[in-house]
Amino acid sequence: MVDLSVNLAGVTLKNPIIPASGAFGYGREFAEIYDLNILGSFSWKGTTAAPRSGNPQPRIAETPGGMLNAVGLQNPGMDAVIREEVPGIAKLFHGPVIANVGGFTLEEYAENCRKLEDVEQAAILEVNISCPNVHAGGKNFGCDPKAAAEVTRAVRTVTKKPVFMKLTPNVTDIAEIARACEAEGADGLCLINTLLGMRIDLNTRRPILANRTGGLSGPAVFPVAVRMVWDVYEAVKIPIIGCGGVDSAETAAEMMLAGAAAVEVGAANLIDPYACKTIIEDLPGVCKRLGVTKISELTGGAHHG
Amino acid sequence: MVDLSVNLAGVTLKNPIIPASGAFGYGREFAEIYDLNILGSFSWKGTTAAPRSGNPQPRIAETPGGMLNAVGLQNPGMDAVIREEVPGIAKLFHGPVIANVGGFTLEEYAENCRKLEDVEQAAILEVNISCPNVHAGGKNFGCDPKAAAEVTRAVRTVTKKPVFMKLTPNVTDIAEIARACEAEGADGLCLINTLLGMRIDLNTRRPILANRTGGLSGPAVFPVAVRMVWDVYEAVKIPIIGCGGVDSAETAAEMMLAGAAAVEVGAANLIDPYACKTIIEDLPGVCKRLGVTKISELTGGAHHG
Amino acid sequence: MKQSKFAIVRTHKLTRDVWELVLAGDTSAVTAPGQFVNIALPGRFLRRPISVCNWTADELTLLVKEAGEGTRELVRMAPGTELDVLSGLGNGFDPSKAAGKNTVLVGGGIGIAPLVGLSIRMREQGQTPAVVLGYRSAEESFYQAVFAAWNMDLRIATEDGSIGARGFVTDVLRDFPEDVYVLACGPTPMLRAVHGLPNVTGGQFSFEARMACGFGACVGCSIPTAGGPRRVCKDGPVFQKEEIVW
Amino acid sequence: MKQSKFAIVRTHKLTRDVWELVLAGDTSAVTAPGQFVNIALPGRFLRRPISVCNWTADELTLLVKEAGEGTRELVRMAPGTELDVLSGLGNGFDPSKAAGKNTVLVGGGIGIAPLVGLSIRMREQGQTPAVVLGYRSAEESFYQAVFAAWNMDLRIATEDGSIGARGFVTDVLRDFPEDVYVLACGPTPMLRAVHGLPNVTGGQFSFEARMACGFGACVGCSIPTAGGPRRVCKDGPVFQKEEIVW
Ligand SMILES: Cc1cc2nc3c(=O)[nH]c(=O)nc-3n(C[C@H](O)[C@H](O)[C@H](O)COP(=O)(O)OP(=O)(O)OC[C@H]3O[C@@H](n4cnc5c(N)ncnc54)[C@H](O)[C@@H]3O)c2cc1C
Ligand SMILES: Cc1cc2nc3c(=O)[nH]c(=O)nc-3n(C[C@H](O)[C@H](O)[C@H](O)COP(=O)(O)OP(=O)(O)OC[C@H]3O[C@@H](n4cnc5c(N)ncnc54)[C@H](O)[C@@H]3O)c2cc1C
Ligand SMILES: Cc1cc2nc3c(=O)[nH]c(=O)nc-3n(C[C@H](O)[C@H](O)[C@H](O)COP(=O)(O)O)c2cc1C
Ligand SMILES: Cc1cc2nc3c(=O)[nH]c(=O)nc-3n(C[C@H](O)[C@H](O)[C@H](O)COP(=O)(O)O)c2cc1C
Ligand code: FES
Ligand code: FES
Repeated sequence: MVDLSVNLAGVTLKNPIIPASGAFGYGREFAEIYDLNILGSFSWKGTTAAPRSGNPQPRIAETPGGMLNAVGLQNPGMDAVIREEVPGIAKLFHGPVIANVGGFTLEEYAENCRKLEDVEQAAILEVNISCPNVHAGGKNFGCDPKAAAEVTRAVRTVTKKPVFMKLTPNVTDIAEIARACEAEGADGLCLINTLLGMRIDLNTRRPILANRTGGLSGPAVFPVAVRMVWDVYEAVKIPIIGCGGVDSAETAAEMMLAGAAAVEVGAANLIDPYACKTIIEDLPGVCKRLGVTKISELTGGAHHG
Repeated sequence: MVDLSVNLAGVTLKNPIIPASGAFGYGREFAEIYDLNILGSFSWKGTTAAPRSGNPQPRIAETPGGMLNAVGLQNPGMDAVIREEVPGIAKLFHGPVIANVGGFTLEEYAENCRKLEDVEQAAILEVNISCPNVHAGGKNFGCDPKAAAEVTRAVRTVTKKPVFMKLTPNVTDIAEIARACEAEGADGLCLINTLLGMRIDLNTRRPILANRTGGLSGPAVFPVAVRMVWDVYEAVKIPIIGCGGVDSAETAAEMMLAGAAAVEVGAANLIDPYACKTIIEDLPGVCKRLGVTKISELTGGAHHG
Repeated sequence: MKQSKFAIVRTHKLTRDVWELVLAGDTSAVTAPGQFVNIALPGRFLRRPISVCNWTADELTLLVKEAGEGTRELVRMAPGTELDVLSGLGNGFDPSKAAGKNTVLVGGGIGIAPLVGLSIRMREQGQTPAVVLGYRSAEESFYQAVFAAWNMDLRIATEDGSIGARGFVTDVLRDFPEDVYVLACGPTPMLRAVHGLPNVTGGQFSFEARMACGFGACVGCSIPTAGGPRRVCKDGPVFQKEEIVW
Repeated sequence: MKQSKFAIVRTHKLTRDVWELVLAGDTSAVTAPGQFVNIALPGRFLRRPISVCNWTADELTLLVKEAGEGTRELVRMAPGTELDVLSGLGNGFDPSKAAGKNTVLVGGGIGIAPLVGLSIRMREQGQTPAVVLGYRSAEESFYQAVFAAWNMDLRIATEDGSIGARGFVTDVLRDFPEDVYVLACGPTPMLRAVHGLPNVTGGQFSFEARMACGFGACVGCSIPTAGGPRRVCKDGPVFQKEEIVW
């Protein structure tokens, strides 16, 4: 028997596999096809204070080995999520949920996290700082260690729940951002969010996405994610949720060897709705092949030896 | 008849297709299978002052839709290249060659470019600033606008040849680096170099590459390259050579619509030795489909309209 | 929704770029005309959404237009090839809402596909809607004979007038009396023009959008509606006339 | 080097994880034993380098060990499947250099493959080298009978002693007289051990490296040699004893 359980800043997950934010809605669509309780956790769709209808169409483009999305943080807003989605989630999933939180000002991040303080299911707050700071000319919070630190501080002071900062890969030095978040009391980190990309339609000669650029995810980004998880693992002591291009138990194990304590799976769910189920079923076999009886032993395994 | 010719800072290429540095050696291997004179130009292997034997094995890893390389700038050194490779190139290729130049200090960049001043074939100097600056703790020149500007200035003052700075994508804001190079008199830019990535071998539990990290290239990076070419096209007036994941006439055209005046093709040559030949043969058809009689009309076409 | 394997039974070229594909597999998830399937293609990351043209207990008929690399490969696959398919996606048309109304099925180009299964089901339920089909030209037309065999009020519009009326489906629809209820599928400009016709007072409109999942998880396909953003893949692809905002 | 299509004629499982593949196609670019081909696999970015085990004017025989996903798929491909192959890569062994010498072919595991074509050519040229083959165990051994049929001085070593001598090829090679000239292919530790044997005074050693192009363009496969960095794919895979540095 392989022990698949992992620990994220005090929160125990029965296994390290977590559907990533934006690829799993609030869980309902997947609950129609499998029992969500097989999952370690799931990260719900990035939720902002106000409801957002997101970007105009088209919002999706295909790329070699991946996809671009420019959903634009469409979500019903934090109050509606707490009122309408959380009770449903409670029925479908009995484990700890990761509440992904977006924001465009420090106040909004703090306010969103405060509202989640009494939401029992939300075991971990995952703070997505790949959002434009409306008070800094739209500069992305996650692209500047100072701004990342400020968001961390803002949410840290309003919640007792573990705070995981979700980092953007579109930076020169992700380890620097990671350290800035750790220094302000982040309990953990999640990386990577999507890489900025673009496709152009030869027929219309215009960018395919109405928003022009979108976020690249899927297997194409996997080696970038592994490298960044490796770099951040060397830079901080807090646990890392590795994310980006994972689509199999093997790639999940690779992400853990790079330093991830748990693994989020995004785009893979969209093209194979059973992706997380399959990965979880395959994990014990991969652990056996690697000769570990506790999967948590894999975390950071590639750094020593 | 479609006019495939393009102009790069005064240098006319018969077509926009250029094998990228590091994927074409000094031309010899490809000359065995096709006449190099079909090419617009080719960019030779990054050449440093001293000969370099590069990184230990393994240096290559596969990724979804791409590959990692950690060749480590293996090359025979500038003197040997000028002495032993340039005469051979002169026999094989009668068009303008792009001389890719590496360096680890400002002095080395300048010295390398000075040596090329009298090498007639070297029509364009392509200055690869994705190299660690040994005088700045190994920080990459291309990751800092100041350092990028300094390299540009150092080479600008020693050569009358057009200087194209080759930018790394591993930065928060590539447009800022591009502007810094333009301000110091760069005649053009080439982007993108490889994205930093890593793969881990499940069997050994260690990074596959002896160098741990390597440069990601191939179709996987194409949307990132298109986005960066787009951003830089909006930021500067000098011509851009677009590079990254191009593997067909269609993707070459897409790169031009994003803003590229010409297109480099790297990894595609390695898995299909005839890649550039096929692309060049397919370009007229793509131009016809897009309704252009001069391919240069495509450059930046996606920005207007 | 069901994920299962379908095998290509046969492919048949209908026009320069439109093909008929028959797939064998478990169609139990298909419950309404106007639903679609999402097909994985080797070497392509995203699936390709294709409307169900018609279905039986063990076969799907699809009409596929070569629109790019993916569909070009799909229509050329050899019989016997197995495809990974998500079936039973989307809401589909609800013909019961058309009962007792002056109903016209309106299809433009490849958007004609779901009207086939829809016609068959409506006729089984004793409804005999009129049908207006729009093509670019006679050469590009397909499945006319299929509709013609059903003895419905069938009208054709072609842009060049090579068969039927010259013009668009809207030019034909204008001739219908007041209070037309449409069940429409076709390119967005067609849907919009039909939606705006004064004599079209109600109906259902099937939309397209670039999709990632096709089953409601990513909100990549959301469009604004009177009731807020709705997913084309899960809340649609068929929307009621009243819901639609342009 | 030639890029062309080869069709799988047949595949045959030899051991738990080693298969024999016969491919039909234009082998004109193959000029020496020890050369390799580089095979494109659908859905994988890089080609897979595989030694030519043997070849005729229109067929290639390969021995492929399942080492990962790519080779696992390759050996399971149906006869008739067409593969995009770069053939005639690398320098190969030069048996003329072994003429008149006390020659031993040394193969370890899947490294035995190129010794097949090499043996055939050497015998055609009147050379009768000894052969030492190393396997993990009898169960994992293959192609023994092929070599045995040639009436050469054939010796086997297995790690568990289940056939031949217990131990490694070096344990067998030690028993040969002075001044052995080897033609060796196998895992790097084996090559290194053979290279270091006191009675091995000359020879040719075939190396492996992770490759991108396989035809000399990327220097991804370079290893240090006495003459500076050399490409395994183009300057090798076979290197002379004198060139090799560890
Ligand atoms: C609900 C629905 C039903 C459809 N029914 C049919 C049908 O019955 N017959 C038919 O021929 N086509 C249908 N389409 C359109 C069909 O999905 C596209 O033509 C097809 O995906 C194009 O793929 P490609 O690889 O050939 O083109 P590419 O342009 O290479 O595709 C690249 C990407 O863009 C997407 N894409 C491109 N065009 C469209 C489009 N028009 N709509 C949605 N996604 C697109 C592709 O799915 C893919 O992800 C339908 C689309 C939707 C959303
Ligand atoms: C010159 C040469 C000749 C070879 N001859 C044979 C032969 O005759 N029979 C045989 O079974 N194998 C041979 N190999 C090894 C064979 O190339 C690898 O086992 C194979 O590429 C593994 O691919 P995979 O997809 O199964 O494994 P994966 O590990 O999934 O492959 C991932 C990547 O690593 C590369 N890779 C992995 N292992 C090796 C390796 N040992 N050597 C080189 N690249 C590797 C792959 O090519 C691919 O790019 C040879 C290698 C070389 C360099
Ligand atoms: C359609 C889509 C929507 C996403 N929305 C969010 C989001 O709301 N908040 C967030 O933090 N990340 C979001 N992401 C990013 C993913 O959570 C994940 O970080 C990224 O996709 C990389 O993982 P993958 O390669 O497994 O998809 C989204 C990704 C996709 C594909
Ligand atoms: C094996 C290899 C070696 C490379 N060496 C160099 C180099 O010496 N100098 C340089 O500027 N870029 C080098 N590059 C980067 C390419 O020139 C190109 O910028 C990058 O690979 C992206 O293009 P692609 O996706 O078409 O390969 C190398 C790339 C590869 C794959
Ligand atoms: S395509 Fe994902 S929600 Fe519609
Ligand atoms: S693999 Fe490219 S030079 Fe050897």
